[in-house]
Amino acid sequence: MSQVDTNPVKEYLRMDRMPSIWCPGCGIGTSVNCFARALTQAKVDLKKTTVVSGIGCSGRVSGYLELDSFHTTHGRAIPFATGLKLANPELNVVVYSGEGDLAAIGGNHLIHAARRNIDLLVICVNNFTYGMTGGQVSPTSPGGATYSTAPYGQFETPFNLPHLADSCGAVYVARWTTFHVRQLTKSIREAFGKKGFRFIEVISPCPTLYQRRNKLGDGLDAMKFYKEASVLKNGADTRELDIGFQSPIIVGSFVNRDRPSFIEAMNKRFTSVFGESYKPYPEGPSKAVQGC
Amino acid sequence: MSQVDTNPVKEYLRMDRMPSIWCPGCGIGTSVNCFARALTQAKVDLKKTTVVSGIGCSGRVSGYLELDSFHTTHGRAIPFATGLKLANPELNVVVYSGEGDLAAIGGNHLIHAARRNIDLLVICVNNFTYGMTGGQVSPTSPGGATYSTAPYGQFETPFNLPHLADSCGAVYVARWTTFHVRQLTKSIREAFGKKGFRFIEVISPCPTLYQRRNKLGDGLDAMKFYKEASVLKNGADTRELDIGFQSPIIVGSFVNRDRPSFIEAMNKRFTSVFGESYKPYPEGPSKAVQGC
Amino acid sequence: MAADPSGVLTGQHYLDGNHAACEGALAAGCRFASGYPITPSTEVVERIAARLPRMGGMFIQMEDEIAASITLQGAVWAGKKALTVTSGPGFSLMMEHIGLAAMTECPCVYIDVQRGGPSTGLPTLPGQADMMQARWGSHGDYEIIALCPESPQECFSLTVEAFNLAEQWRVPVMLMMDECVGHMTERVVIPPADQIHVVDRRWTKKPPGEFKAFEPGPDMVPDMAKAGDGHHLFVTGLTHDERGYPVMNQKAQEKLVRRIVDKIRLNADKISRVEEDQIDGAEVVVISYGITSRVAMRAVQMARAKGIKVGTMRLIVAWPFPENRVRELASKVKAFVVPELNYGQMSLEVERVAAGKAPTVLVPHGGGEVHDPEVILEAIVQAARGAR
Amino acid sequence: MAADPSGVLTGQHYLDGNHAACEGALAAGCRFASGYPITPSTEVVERIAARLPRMGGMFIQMEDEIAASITLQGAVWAGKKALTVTSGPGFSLMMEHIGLAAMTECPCVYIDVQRGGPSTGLPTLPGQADMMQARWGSHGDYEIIALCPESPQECFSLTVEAFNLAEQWRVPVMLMMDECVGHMTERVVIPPADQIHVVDRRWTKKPPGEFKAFEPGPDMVPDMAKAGDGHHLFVTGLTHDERGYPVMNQKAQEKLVRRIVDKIRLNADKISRVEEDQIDGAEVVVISYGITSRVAMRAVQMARAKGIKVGTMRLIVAWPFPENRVRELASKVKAFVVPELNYGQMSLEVERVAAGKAPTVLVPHGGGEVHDPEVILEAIVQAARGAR
Amino acid sequence: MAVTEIKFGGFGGQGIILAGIIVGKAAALFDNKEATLTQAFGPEARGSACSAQVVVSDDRILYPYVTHPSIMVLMSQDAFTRYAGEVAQGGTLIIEEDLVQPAQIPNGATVFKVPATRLAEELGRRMVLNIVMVGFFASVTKLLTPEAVRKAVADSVPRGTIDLNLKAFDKGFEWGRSHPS
Amino acid sequence: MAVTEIKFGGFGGQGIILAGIIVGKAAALFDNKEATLTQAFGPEARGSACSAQVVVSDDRILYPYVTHPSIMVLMSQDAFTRYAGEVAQGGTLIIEEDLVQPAQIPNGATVFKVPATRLAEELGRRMVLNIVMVGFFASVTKLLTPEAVRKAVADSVPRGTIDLNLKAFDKGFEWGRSHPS
Amino acid sequence: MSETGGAKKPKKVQGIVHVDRERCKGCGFCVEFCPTRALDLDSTYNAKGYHPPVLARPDDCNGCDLCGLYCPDFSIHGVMIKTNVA
Amino acid sequence: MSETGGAKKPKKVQGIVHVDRERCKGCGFCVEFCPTRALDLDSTYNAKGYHPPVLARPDDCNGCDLCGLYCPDFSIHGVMIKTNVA
Ligand SMILES: Cc1ncc(C[n+]2csc(CCOP(=O)(O)OP(=O)(O)O)c2C)c(N)n1
Ligand SMILES: Cc1ncc(C[n+]2csc(CCOP(=O)(O)OP(=O)(O)O)c2C)c(N)n1
Ligand code: SF4
Ligand code: SF4
Ligand code: SF4
Ligand code: SF4
Ligand code: SF4
Ligand code: SF4
Ligand SMILES: [Mg+2]
Ligand SMILES: [Mg+2]
Repeated sequence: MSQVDTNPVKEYLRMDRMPSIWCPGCGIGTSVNCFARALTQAKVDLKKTTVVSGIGCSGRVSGYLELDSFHTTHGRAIPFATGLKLANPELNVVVYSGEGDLAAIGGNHLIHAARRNIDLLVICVNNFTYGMTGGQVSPTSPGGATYSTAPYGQFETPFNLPHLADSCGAVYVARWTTFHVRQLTKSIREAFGKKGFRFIEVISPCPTLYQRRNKLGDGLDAMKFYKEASVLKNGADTRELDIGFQSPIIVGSFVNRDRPSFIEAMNKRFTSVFGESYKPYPEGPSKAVQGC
Repeated sequence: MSQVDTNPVKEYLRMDRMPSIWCPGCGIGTSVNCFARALTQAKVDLKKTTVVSGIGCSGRVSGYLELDSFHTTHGRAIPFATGLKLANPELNVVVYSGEGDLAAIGGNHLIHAARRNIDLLVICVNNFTYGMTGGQVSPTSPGGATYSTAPYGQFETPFNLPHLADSCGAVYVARWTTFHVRQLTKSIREAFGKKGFRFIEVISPCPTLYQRRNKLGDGLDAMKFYKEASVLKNGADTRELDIGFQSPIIVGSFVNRDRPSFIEAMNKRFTSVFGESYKPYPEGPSKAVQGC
Repeated sequence: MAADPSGVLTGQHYLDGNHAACEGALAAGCRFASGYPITPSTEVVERIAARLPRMGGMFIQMEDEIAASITLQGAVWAGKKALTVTSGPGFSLMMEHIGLAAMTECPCVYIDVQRGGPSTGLPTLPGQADMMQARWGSHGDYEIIALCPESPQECFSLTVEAFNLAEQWRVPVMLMMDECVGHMTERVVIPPADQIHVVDRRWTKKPPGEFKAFEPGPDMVPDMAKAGDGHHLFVTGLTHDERGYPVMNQKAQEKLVRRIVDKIRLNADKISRVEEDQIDGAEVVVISYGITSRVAMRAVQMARAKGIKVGTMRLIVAWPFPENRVRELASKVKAFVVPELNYGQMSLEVERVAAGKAPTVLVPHGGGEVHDPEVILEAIVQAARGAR
Repeated sequence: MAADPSGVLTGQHYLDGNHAACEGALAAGCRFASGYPITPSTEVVERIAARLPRMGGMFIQMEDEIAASITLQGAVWAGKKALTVTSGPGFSLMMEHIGLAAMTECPCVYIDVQRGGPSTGLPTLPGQADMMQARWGSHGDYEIIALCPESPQECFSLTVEAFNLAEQWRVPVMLMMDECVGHMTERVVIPPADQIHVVDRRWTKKPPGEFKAFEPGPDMVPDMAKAGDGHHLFVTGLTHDERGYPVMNQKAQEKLVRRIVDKIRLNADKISRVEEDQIDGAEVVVISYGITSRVAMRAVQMARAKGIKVGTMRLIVAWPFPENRVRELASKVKAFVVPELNYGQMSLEVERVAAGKAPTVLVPHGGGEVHDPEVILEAIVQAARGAR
Repeated sequence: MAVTEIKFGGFGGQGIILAGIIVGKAAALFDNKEATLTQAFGPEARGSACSAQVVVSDDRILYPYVTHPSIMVLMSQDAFTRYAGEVAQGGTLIIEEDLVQPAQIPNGATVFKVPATRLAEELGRRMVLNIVMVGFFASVTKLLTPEAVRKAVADSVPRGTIDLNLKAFDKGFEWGRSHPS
Repeated sequence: MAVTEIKFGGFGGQGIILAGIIVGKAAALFDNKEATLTQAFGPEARGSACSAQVVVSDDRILYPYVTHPSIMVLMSQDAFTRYAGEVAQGGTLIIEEDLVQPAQIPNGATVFKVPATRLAEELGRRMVLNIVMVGFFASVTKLLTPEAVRKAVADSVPRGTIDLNLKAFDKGFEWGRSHPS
Repeated sequence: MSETGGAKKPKKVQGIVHVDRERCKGCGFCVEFCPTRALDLDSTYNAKGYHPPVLARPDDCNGCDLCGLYCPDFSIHGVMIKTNVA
Repeated sequence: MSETGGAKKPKKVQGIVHVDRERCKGCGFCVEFCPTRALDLDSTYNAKGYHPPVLARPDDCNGCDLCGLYCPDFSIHGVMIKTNVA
């Protein structure tokens, strides 16, 4: 045991900003830990890797990563990231944000970016609530759970996010919980190895608001629950991934397909129109990053 | 032959505003014609029926119907209609607008209203372009077609709208073209007979911009093409409904399921929480309209 | 009209401004709310979400502020009184629909609990820098009414007032709170329902066929009807005639937009509301609003203790700006001192209206806290000295 | 710096203002555009969509204006010069991101081709009623620069200027066109690339580790770097320190937001640009901008023919407002006449700055057409008479 | 010459705006004049009456609008009904003779007639009727040099159609020479 | 009595704000005084230091902020370090004795100590430590009548927990009586 | 007609159309999709310059109103009239 | 050790953990998910009032760093150390 900071993720983080604002037992940090390790394992070029977040507790991730970090506006990480990526395809652009950010206010950008197959890796921390603003209902909130804006229990049908991303054409879709640290790390690595719109949902505890309000204990209780309740089904039909209140959670890597990214499709089109004389727009690396 | 206006749809339309702004051969009017006839056939209460549009050529529909007509802002017909419906569930609320309005700028509202199963009938006129603003590319534009903002041909993957609506939980999903006047009329009637989020896509010519720019002739040529190219597949898997440039168009009624509408789910929830003492929120008629 | 007792929590309460605003809305008859969470405004809808279901009302948390800011307008046209609540970033997203409400003369209430800006700024800390945005944030010419409560009690009463003004003038009304007032807890006295004055919608008495939804009455404001009553309304954000039909020319524009602007401008003296203290004979008048007026009052008391003749004017209604009154004072006083939690917004109006007759001394503050009263005092002292 | 010849269509062209603005952008080095169609601005992106692919640029039509208004900021941080284009309703939707650009000091250009408002208004007809919105439309305190071209030629040259000012001051710049200028076709002379002055980004020369993205230079503006260069930038809309790290307190707020505001306010005289004609000895000065300045000129000529001494001031840069110059004139002239296609926007600034030294006569117009020059003439005549 | 105000009117699809652009461009780029074109624009105009207004001047044009056109080119009955009354006293009215039946000639204007549609059809492309009209305009008004207008035609039409359009121009020009008013 | 400024400090989760609300409510609703509560708010405060400020007065409170609290209730070491220095000269410092080790007492303040957490644990619910503290506060400061504060407690806690909380109040109050400073 | 034996002659369903010539935009939908091809576009123009339909073969019209259902400008509709065909 | 015959004793994988006590928020993830259950939460508090983990059973730690992977506050990690077990 030692106090010397030899932490292997140290170089990926802005350690001068620690401790993070995240509450004890919050899962966001664990997901970041996995992400940082995937960066090492996949040997990505840290100079060329950039992280974009919207606003939310999860949206603070970009600011803790020692990369080019963009903390934008609520819901708009994807279109900002689209600008970064299309303006410089050499960049490996990751969007890291919460489910409220990406699927409530940001839902339109999510579906259009997936449709266009913009070359982005989207990591969506789904804690079933708006953490940052104090525990309101979110579009993934399971039926029956209570929230500050749904004090008598949520009754809307929630989104099944992997299905939504799949339906709109994402080339890689996976779901893990923060209990699945190894699988999540591997999945991020796998996603780094692909080009196009990639979506990873990370189910994560928000003990301060979701678990506490719903009498589900603390972060550790949530983690134990994930351990028990998770069902691994790689390749599962994404239509079958609904999550109910404390119901089993199907995890796995569900979609892995190939289709031309936005820029690839554009270059193909323009080459067919202009012929030889067209100088193709740079497409960036053939996969998001090298080395995995 | 006679000049006397005994037109059966007359009473459904604001005839003092005719002729419409629509171009010769535009299909929007034909769809309205079908809608008006469905109103008669379904014996809907015209006093309680209201039409909400966004902005666009198709968005002008609300203003030609002799109903309570709301011509709102671009992309926001669905949330406006949500307010109308939730504030007075007795109303039979129809959203009638273009695919740019509903699926580009309005995409987020579309997916969330479908998810929540707000009791609305959405009629989406899909002419593969932004007509009102002069023929720009839209999120359903087929690959290879040219547009004022895609002068070298569209290269993005377009949305398959029935699939999107289905994936988000719409209870009724159909697609027709303006050639299918009888089927479309019947489909609208059928949709009137259901409660919840219902989505009908109407493929329609925009001769002035889409057909002309793509050298596809005029409105009549488009109609003839629809006649030839349409393939009827009721109940088809919505994942298989992509439309390519001048490719076959699968039409039919694809989804017909039942799940509690937003208000029904709310009442159920609140009753379970408050018990007897809860006075249920009015749910409106048990189907969108009576009599069909 | 008296308030509907079902929404009135008569009695003494210890509430913060956000919760008090919620009670004000319910007392005013608001039975529909659409929202999207944002700090520091969230408590308003949180309380509404808890309160409405038991009184036959409806709250929906929408997917974003754009939706929230138009869903309430749908509800209004269905006959309900409705509100939405937000803070700076969400307020910016609502701008298109505030213009729609102005153009369609949709009576509704927008609450903005101001925090530190611009952009994400200081989400949990106070600001007063959305005041010009409230007036000018949407494109085109229009007018709105904006109110500034200084306490939880006023959050209650001015929310009632906001609904009343909205109905009276068929205009979107902004309740411009600030984080301090929103999160400050004080005694709030809610009177019995029959002592709360509530303005009902200006329901038309005309039958379908005769009624025109945009035909102005003598006060320039049209009567109203709701969807489902057989009037076959036509409501559009396009320039329109009295029936609501689009008319695409300059004449229709002049007629409509001029009226939309003038119904507020020409009635400004009726709408305007200020609270004045020791104005008579004052050398310096401190003009302020919201939390700042309470902070300024401490400075004013210190200044008075020094023998300076200071009056105060508190903008209860900030928009329309009390032009006539300020103009009148400008000839009487030696200077205006305007402390605000921004780098100069309402002070520009003071300066404009004062027209050089009295200098306007801005006491700017970037927000994130309130002013140090000493700084305001210093400005008062300087102004009084400079003026002598 | 000279322009990159690949984007410069040197020669004489017969172009409308929208197309000319596109050429201005390309000449200025803009190689990224995000857009969402809206009348009457669409031709700008239509031309860009046709031009960019052959010059290594990227145009993307986004799903809405909200996306369009932030996608370009992503592109700027990736190192490109970028713009987006819209009209009133879309401009309203962009307000949140204009605040973000101001707060993150992201140099970029927003074009607003003004039409009749509010709301959907008169989509195909002119207006000038987004002028205050350009200045105040986003929440919180911030400053922007706004330019008003009066002709296609100026649509070209001021678009170049807009990019230059954006880079110079790290600020979002608004090109406030109007439908008339956007859809008017005239000769546009595009000079050779080496005669077009282009301001390059203020690239830092510091190595990673030393560079701070928000550390101001002597002119209050920080140098910049782009993503991918190893600086590990931290860019946030939260209140931040010089490294870009969020700091949630009043001190950081005062330091940052004060600078963001002051870098424009204190440099206003450097940024400001007006065109004056026969000001010396003028009794009346007509202040106008955009298409209205050309319409007004006809009235001015008529007035001069009547022997009235009228000078003109055309606001090429509308924001920051030329306070000092107008203040100076106010003591010299007998009145200002301000015709605008709105019910009073820039005229309020004139009135404020004139501080009662000279009256400000607004010649309002609801939009949908331009003024009848006779009406402006009448105002000039009255102003000159009243003044005597 | 001081300022000449010209108005083109017709219905959507006749190429009215392009005709205006060609005239403006001829003046501004190839004839050393100033020329400003403004247009009635927008979806409301779709299919119905539509107009282009050109101001040609030797000096810088301040006021860009047409108030009393001294030359008016009208290509539909509707346009005639709407606009003809605006023609300046003693101005010039140029009409498509098969599409416009002038009930009466306003303001003592001189009328020139050309069957532009028919002439265009003779060339095999009805679409070029506007260019025929431009040729006729050039020939009867003599406002601009024929060379300038021809250049402007070539500069304004799609590449593959230049020859056809120049033929259309010539045909209209010729008609003007052989059929004076 | 003119104006009393009170500050409560501790860490998130200790119920600091509720303690402030109870005191403010007791004054404003049950003791015929004016009381304004303001709070340090927001996600940045989560888990870290957190405070509530109450101004109690006989007259209308204009300036609602606390600058030199004459009473300070501190429930964590962190809060002590941060805030203790603000206490008014000769003011009152109330501390949770197991959580706060005061190195030195600033401004000649009088110190009152209570093992609120331990007392709460004795009642079986650690959570009520803030109410114990409120009881102690009422007993040692005598600023408000115990009845008013008791009522405010009952009025501010979840229905099912009223008894427990009143017990906690009493326990704190009692401790104050038996353990004066 | 003989009272016995011979099959009853079918009652021919006969129709007519109403056309609002001025509102028509000449799209030709009615003509094209009339199941009996009873309509033609007129050779004359309406005031807006379009060719409205005419019932060129009145005998063929059965009043099915499909033309009316197709018409995007609400300017034609067919009605059945009762005719006894001897 | 004899040169012939006897099976080689397996090299035991030995590990240690590094803990940044002050950054820890005491969530307990590391303790719970350590595969060998080598950790406990300390009974003492850190300055923020949390109980950081301690390597209670050092022999059981194999340095697998799973604790490190779970830690949301980057305040623990395990490393392998080479130990020859005689
Ligand atoms: C335009 C706008 N609207 C609302 C907010 C307030 N807001 C901040 S974060 C957030 C939701 C966060 O939820 P989620 O994305 O799930 O992230 P979490 O905090 O749960 O990780 C909201 C509504 C904002 N900052 N901007
Ligand atoms: C906020 C906003 N953005 C853009 C526009 C411009 N606009 C009007 S209609 C339209 C698109 C219409 O396309 P679609 O919905 O497909 O209808 P269509 O005209 O094709 O029937 C656009 C972009 C607008 N009015 N408001
Ligand atoms: S509020 Fe929830 S999501 Fe936010 S940091 Fe705390 S535990 Fe995590
Ligand atoms: S532009 Fe297209 S969609 Fe619009 S009316 Fe004309 S044909 Fe129809
Ligand atoms: S009514 Fe039927 S048969 Fe008669 S013209 Fe119309 S479509 Fe043809
Ligand atoms: S369908 Fe209607 S608009 Fe078209 S030609 Fe027939 S009558 Fe005319
Ligand atoms: S390194 Fe592995 S074995 Fe050691 S404490 Fe951590 S998790 Fe347990
Ligand atoms: S996982 Fe990290 S934060 Fe949690 S107890 Fe272990 S060391 Fe502390
Ligand atoms: Mg969340
Ligand atoms: Mg469309």
